[in-house]
Amino acid sequence: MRPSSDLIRLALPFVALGALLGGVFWLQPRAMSYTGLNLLFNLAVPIALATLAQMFIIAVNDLDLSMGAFVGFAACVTATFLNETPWLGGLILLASVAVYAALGVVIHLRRLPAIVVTLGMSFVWLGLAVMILPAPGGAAPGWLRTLMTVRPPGIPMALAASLLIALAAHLVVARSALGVVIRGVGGNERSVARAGWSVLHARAAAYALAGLFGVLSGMALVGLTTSADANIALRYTLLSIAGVILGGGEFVGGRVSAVGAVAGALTLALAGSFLSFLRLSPDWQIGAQGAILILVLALRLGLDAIEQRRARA
Amino acid sequence: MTVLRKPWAWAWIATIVVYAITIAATAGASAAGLAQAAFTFAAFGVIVGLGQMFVITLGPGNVDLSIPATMTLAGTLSLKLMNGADAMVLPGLTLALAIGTGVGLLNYGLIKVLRIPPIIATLALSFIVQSAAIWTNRGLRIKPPESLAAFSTGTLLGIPNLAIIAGLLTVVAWVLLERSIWGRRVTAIGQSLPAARRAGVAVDGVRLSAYVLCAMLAGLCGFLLACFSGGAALNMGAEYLLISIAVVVIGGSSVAGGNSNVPGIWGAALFLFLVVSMLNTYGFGAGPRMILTGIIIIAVILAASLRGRGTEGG
Amino acid sequence: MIPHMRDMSPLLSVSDARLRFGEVTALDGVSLALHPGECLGLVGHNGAGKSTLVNVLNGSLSPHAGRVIADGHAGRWDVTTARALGLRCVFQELSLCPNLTVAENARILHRGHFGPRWRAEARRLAREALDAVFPGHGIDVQAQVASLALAQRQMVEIALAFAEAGRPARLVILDEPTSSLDAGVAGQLLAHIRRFVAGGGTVVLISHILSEVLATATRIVVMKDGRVVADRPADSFTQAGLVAAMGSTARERRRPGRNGLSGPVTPLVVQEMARGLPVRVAAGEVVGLSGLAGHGQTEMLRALHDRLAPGWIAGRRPKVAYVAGDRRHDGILPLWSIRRNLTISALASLARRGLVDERAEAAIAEHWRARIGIRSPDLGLPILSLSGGNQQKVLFARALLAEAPLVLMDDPLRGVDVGTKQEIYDIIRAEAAAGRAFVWYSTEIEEMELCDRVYVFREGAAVAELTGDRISEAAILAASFAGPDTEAAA
Amino acid sequence: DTSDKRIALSNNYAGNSWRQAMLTSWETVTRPAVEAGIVAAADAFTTGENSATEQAAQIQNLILQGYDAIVLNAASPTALNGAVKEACDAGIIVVSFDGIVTEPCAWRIAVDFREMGRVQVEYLAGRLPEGGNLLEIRGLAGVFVDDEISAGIHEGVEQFPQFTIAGSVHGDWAQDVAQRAVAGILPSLPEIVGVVTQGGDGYGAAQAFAAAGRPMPIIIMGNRQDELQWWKEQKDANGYETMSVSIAPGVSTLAFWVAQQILDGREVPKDLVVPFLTITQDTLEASLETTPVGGVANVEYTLEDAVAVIQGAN
Ligand SMILES: Nc1ncnc2c1ncn2[C@@H]1O[C@H](COP(=O)(O)OP(=O)(O)OP(=O)(O)O)[C@@H](O)[C@H]1O
Ligand SMILES: Nc1ncnc2c1ncn2[C@@H]1O[C@H](COP(=O)(O)OP(=O)(O)OP(=O)(O)O)[C@@H](O)[C@H]1O
Ligand SMILES: [Mg+2]
Ligand SMILES: [Mg+2]
Repeated sequence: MRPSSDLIRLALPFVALGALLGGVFWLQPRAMSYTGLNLLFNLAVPIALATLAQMFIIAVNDLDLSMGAFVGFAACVTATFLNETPWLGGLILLASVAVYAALGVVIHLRRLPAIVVTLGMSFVWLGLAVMILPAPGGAAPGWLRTLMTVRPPGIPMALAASLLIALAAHLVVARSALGVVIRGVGGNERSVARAGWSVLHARAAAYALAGLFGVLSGMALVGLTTSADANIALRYTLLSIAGVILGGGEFVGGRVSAVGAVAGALTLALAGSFLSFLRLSPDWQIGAQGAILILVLALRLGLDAIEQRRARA
Repeated sequence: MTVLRKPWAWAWIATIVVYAITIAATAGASAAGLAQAAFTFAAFGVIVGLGQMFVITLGPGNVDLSIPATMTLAGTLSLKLMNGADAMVLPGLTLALAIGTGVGLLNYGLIKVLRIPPIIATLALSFIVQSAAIWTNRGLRIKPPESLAAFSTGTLLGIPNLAIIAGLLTVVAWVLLERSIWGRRVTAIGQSLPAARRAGVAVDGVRLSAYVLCAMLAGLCGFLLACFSGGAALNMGAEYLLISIAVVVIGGSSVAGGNSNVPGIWGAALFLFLVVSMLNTYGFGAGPRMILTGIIIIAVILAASLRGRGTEGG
Repeated sequence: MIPHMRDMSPLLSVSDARLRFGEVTALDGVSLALHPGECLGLVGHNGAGKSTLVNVLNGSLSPHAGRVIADGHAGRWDVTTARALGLRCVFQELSLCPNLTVAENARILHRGHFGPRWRAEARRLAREALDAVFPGHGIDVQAQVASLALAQRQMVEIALAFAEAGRPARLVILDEPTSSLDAGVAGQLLAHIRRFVAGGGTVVLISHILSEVLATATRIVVMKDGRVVADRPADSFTQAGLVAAMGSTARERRRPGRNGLSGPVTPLVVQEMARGLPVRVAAGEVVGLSGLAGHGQTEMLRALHDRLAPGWIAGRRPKVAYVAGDRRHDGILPLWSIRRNLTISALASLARRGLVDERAEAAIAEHWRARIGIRSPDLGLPILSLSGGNQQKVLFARALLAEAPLVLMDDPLRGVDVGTKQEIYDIIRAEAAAGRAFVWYSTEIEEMELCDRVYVFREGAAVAELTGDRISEAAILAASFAGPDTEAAA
Repeated sequence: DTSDKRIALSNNYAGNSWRQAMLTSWETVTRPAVEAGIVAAADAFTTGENSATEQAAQIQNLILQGYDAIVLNAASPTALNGAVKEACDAGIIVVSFDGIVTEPCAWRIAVDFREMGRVQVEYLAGRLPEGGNLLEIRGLAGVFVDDEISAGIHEGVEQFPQFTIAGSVHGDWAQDVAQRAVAGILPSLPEIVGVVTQGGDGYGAAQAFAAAGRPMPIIIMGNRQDELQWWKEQKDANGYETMSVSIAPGVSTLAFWVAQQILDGREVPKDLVVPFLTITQDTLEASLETTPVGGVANVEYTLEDAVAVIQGAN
C-alpha cells in the first residue's frame, strides 16, 4: 500500500497543476498559446530553481530560512558584478556556493540547528545585498537576458527550462550515488555513517548543491526582470518550502522528489495567476491565494479516497 | 558551572553582553532607560514566542505561520469593537481571544481534516485571516480606549506593565510545560507522534489545544500591541513571524520538537531587541547592521554548542 | 567444532575489554576469540553487555581497557578497518534507511563495490542476496524499505550483510536477528548460517531463543553482568544447562488452571474484520494472535487500538493500553528519561489538578523497576542508555501501569531474555487473574500455549480460533498453512 | 473615445493604511467613470506581499487578459522592467506612479522624494536656526523610496550644517516598528531637537519619546490621521508646532486619468511630476476635518486636474 501512496504524493502536484491550468484556460483562452504559456510560467523558473535548492537542504532533514535572502543576494551580484566584471562576479557567486558548503560543515560538526544558522544567514545575505545595491538597480548581463527570453520552437522557454531543470535535478537526486547518500543521511544518518560514508561530505555536498541552485535561481530571476534589488526574492523562502512539500517532500526522513518539487513550484506560481483571472475584490485577493493553496492540498484527500477505493476492490 | 549547561544560558549571556556594550556607548547613562525599553518590547516577542514554543514542541514541521495575521485581525477587530470606549475593554479583549481561538481551531482543522502540513496550512490560513483584517475596516487606525492605552504604556514600580503581563504568562507557560500533564503530553508527541499515540496520549486533543493556545496568545499580543502603539495597523504583525520563531530557537528549544524550555524565550526576546539597539547606537547602516545581526545570532548558537548543551533530565 | 581449528590463528579477538557508561559497567574484562569456520552463540540476560561487545568488535566503540586484535595484528581498530577485514554487522535495532529502496540500501551498505551503472548492479545484488538466504522471500527490491513489514526489513538487512559485494563477508555478527522473524523464516536464516560457516565463514549469533542457538552455534559464550561466565562447545550445553549458566531457572511454561473459556462469555470487545473470524476478548482472558509474521496481526492490533484509544480527550481511566513491537518507531520517547517513558501512560492518575505529582511518579516508577527488573542504576537516565531488552521491559511496564482493562501486545517480549520472560509470564497471569484482558501477538509459537484462546492469522484475516487444550504448536502451524477448512476448528 | 478601453491597476502591497486609501480613491473615482461610459473597465489587482516577482507575474497576466492600459504602483523601479517591456511590446500603455519604473516605454508620475526629504530639514532650519541633533527614521532598507528620501535629508543637512544626524533607524514605514526602533536607540542619544521621517512613523516616534520621558522634539509628520490628531492635541495643549508631508494616495486617480488621456490619443510627456501634499500649522485643522479617522490626508484628481497637469508639463 505504501508505494502507491508514494505515487499519490508524486501525482498530487501534477493533478493540481493540471486543474489550475484547466481553470486558467477556461477563464482566459488566450493563455492557451505559445506566448500565453510563456507568460504564465516564465517567472516560475527561478522559483523552481529555489525550490530545488531548498529540496537539497530538506533532504538532509534541515530547513533553510535564508533561501529568499540568498537568491536576492545572488540576483544583486548578477545584476552588478557579474554584469560589469564577469570574472569577479563569477568568483563571488562561487564563493557564496562555498559558503553554503561551509555552513553544511559547521552545522554537521557542531550539530547546530540548521534553522537558527540559516535564520542568522538570512540577515547576512540581506545585509550584503543591501550593501551591494542600496537602491534597486543594476542590469542583467546581455547573454543572460538573451537566454531567459529565447523562444525555442514548439515549446515555450519557461516549460522547456522547467523540464530540463527537473530532469537534471532528478538525475542528481534519484540516480546518482551522491543523491542516494544524501537521501540516506536524511533517512538514517547512523547507518550511512556505519557503512563507511562520510556524512560530513554528504551534508556539505547537499548544501553546496543548494547554494548552486540558489545562485542559478538568482541569475534566472535577473535574466527575467533585467535588474535586481535586495528584497526581490524574500518571498522565495516560504515559496520554496511550500513547493517542496507540495511536490511530495517531507520535512524529515529524506523523502524528496525533484520532479515533484518543480511541479510544486509551477503550481504555486500558477495559483497566483489563476487568481488575477478571477477578478476578485482587492480585499480578498490575498485571502484567495490561501484558499487556493488549501484547495490544492485538499486534492490529496480526493486522491487518497480514490486510492483506498481501488485498494478495497 | 551547571547553569552554563542549560540550553537557555547562552541567550541570556548574549543579552547581557549586548546590553553592556550598548550602555558603554553612553558611559552607563542609558542603563535604566534601555532596560525598560527592552523589557517593554521583548514582552511582545515573549507572548507570541510562548505560543510558538508549544507548537514547535509538537515535533518536526509544526510551526504556526499565522501569528502575524492573527495579531492583525485581533488588533483591528477588537479596537473597532471598543471604538475608544473604556467600558468596552473586556468585550474587546474577549473578542481578541475569541479570534485567536477561532484561528487556532481552523489551523488544526486544516491540519487534521485536510491533512495539510502545518507549515502550509497555517500560511494559507494566514492569507485568509489577513484578507479578513483588510476587509473589516480597510486599514483605518482606531485609537484604543484611554485607560488601555495608559495601562499598556505604563509601569508598575518601574517595570513596564506589559513586561509584567508577559512575565506572568511565562510563569504559567513554565508550569504548563514542566509540571503539567498537558506539557508532558505535548513533549511526548514532539519526540514521536506514533509512540505518544500508542502510549495512550490523545494526540489530536493535545495538538489542537497547542495550536489554539498559540493563536490565542497571538490574539492577545495583537490586542496589546494595538493598544500600545495607539491603534492597529494592517502590517503590525509582520515582524513577529520571524521573532516568534527566532526567540524559541535562539532560546535553546529544539527545533526538532520534544525538548523546549521557557527561560530562553525571555533571553532571546531581549537579545533580539538589544542587538538592533546596539548596532543602531553605534551607527551602523542597514547593510552592516543586518550582517552583524546575523553573525551574532550564529555566534551565540555556536558558543552554546561549544560548551555543550545539557539534556533536560526528568 | 573441528578440533584443529583451535590451533588456527583467530580472525578477530578481544582481550580483557572493559567499558563503562557512566556508572554502568557494560563490559568487565571480556576476552573472546573468533575463528574461521565457527558460529559463536552469544547469550546472556538483558543488559549483559552483548550489544556493547558487538560494538567493540565492529569498531564503533573503543574499550577503555583491553584491545582488539584482527588477523593477528593489534593496530588501529575502527569501523573502516573492521569493514576492510570483511566484518559485517546486523544490529539489534534496524539500521536501514527507510526512505530508500532495498536496492539503494544495498548501494549504501556496500560502499566501494559499485561502478557508474550501479542501479542495475545494486538491484541484482539485493535480489541475489535475498534469494540466497531467504528463498521465496517475495520482497520487491525496488520497494521502499518503509513500505516493508518489520520482518521483511530484518530479512533485507540480514541478506545484505551476507551479500557478496566485491570483498566477501568473513565475519557476520547478528544481534538478535530472529527477534521479529517467524519460525519458518528464522529456520531459513539458521540454515544459511550453517552453510556459511561450513564454507569457512564466521558468525556471531546473539539470540534469546536458546533453541536456535543450541541448534546452530558451534560454540556458545554466556555473558552475565559484563563478564563471560561460560565458553564451551555448543554440544556440551543442554537448554536447561544454558539457562542455568545465564543465572535463571527454567520453569514449566504452560499456564496452570487455564481459563477454559470456550463457551459463550460476554466479550469485553469484539473486533470485526473485513474477512475471517471476529476477534473476541473477554475480561480476564489472554487471547493470542498467531500465524506467520506479517499476516495482519499487527494491523489488527493497531486497528483495535485506534478504535478504543481516545483521539481528542483522554479520560481519567484509559480503556486500552498498547505494547509496541517496533520500539524505535512507536515505542520509546527517545529524549526522555526511563522514568518519564514509564509513566506517560498513567499521567492522569498521577496528577493533581493537572500537575504531575513527581513524588508519586517516582514511587510508581521505582515499584515497576523492581517488579519487572529494569537494569539501570537510575531511572533518571535517558531511555536510550538501556539495552534493547530493557527498553522493551519499560514499554511493557508502561502498558501495565496504565491500569487499562485491556492490554494489546504486539510481540512484547522481542529481545527479552528467558529469565525475564518467565517473570513477565507470571505478571501477565497475575494481571489476567485480577480481571485484565490481554491480546498478545507473538512470533514465538510456544508462547501461545500461555493463552486462553488463540486466533491464527493468514493473509490479513483470522482463519482459526483455538481454545483450551486445542492450542498446540501443531494445530497453530496447521492452521497457518492449511486451507480454509480449518476455520471450523473453534 | 475610450469607452471600449479597459484599464487595470497593478498594486504590489495592500498592507498599510496608505495603500488602502490609495485603493479606496481608485474605487471612488473609477467607478463613476466606468458607469458614465468613459472607460469600459477599471479593475484593481493586488498581490499578497511586497514582492517584485509576484507583481511581474501579475503584469504578465494582465497582458494575457488584454487590458489596454496598466496603471502601476511598482514594487521596484527596475525589477519590473522586463514585464513592463513585454506589456509595451503587446501595445499596452503603462503608467507608473508613486513606485515608478525606469523602463523608457512607460509613463511616470513621480514625486520628488529627494525634495520631500530636503524640505524637512529646511523647515527645521527655519524653526531652529541654532541647529542641533536630529534623529532620522528611515523606511525599508533596499527600497528606492527609502534611499531617495534619505538622500534628500542628507542633502538638507549639508545645506544646513548646524544640524547633525545623531542617530538613524529603520522604521519600515510602520508605526510599531518605528516605535520599537526609536525606543531602542533613544536611551543612548544626546538631546534630539528634531525627527526627520518618511511617513507613517511620526506617531510611533512621538510615543517612544513620551515613554522615555524625553523632551518632545519637532517631529515631522507623514499626513496620517493619527499623527495629525496627536499634533492637534499637542498644539491645543502647549502650542506644539511642526509640519507634515507625504504623497497623497489619490495620485492613483491622477494616473488613471493620465492613462485614459493617453488612450484617448493625447500627447503626454513620459515624465510628469506631482507635488507632494504638505500640511502646515495653519492648514492642520482643515486637513484634519477632511481626513477620515484612522486614514491618510488625501486629494483625489478629476479629469480636469489631470488635463491641467499634462498641459503644465507640456
Ligand atoms: N549508551 C549507553 N549509555 C549508558 N549505558 C549504556 C549505554 N549503552 C549500553 N548501556 C548499558 O550497558 C549495559 C549493557 O548493554 P547492552 O546493550 O550491551 O546489553 P545486551 O546484552 O545487548 O542486552 P539485550 O539483550 O537487552 O540487548 C546495559 O546495562 C545498558 O544499560
Ligand atoms: N543516542 C544514544 N544515547 C545513549 N545511548 C545510546 C544512544 N543510541 C544508542 N545507545 C545505546 O547504545 C546501545 C546500542 O544501541 P542501538 O541498539 O541503537 O545500537 P545498535 O548498534 O544499532 O544495535 P545494538 O543494540 O545491536 O548495539 C544500546 O545499549 C543503547 O542504549
Ligand atoms: Mg542487545
Ligand atoms: Mg542493544
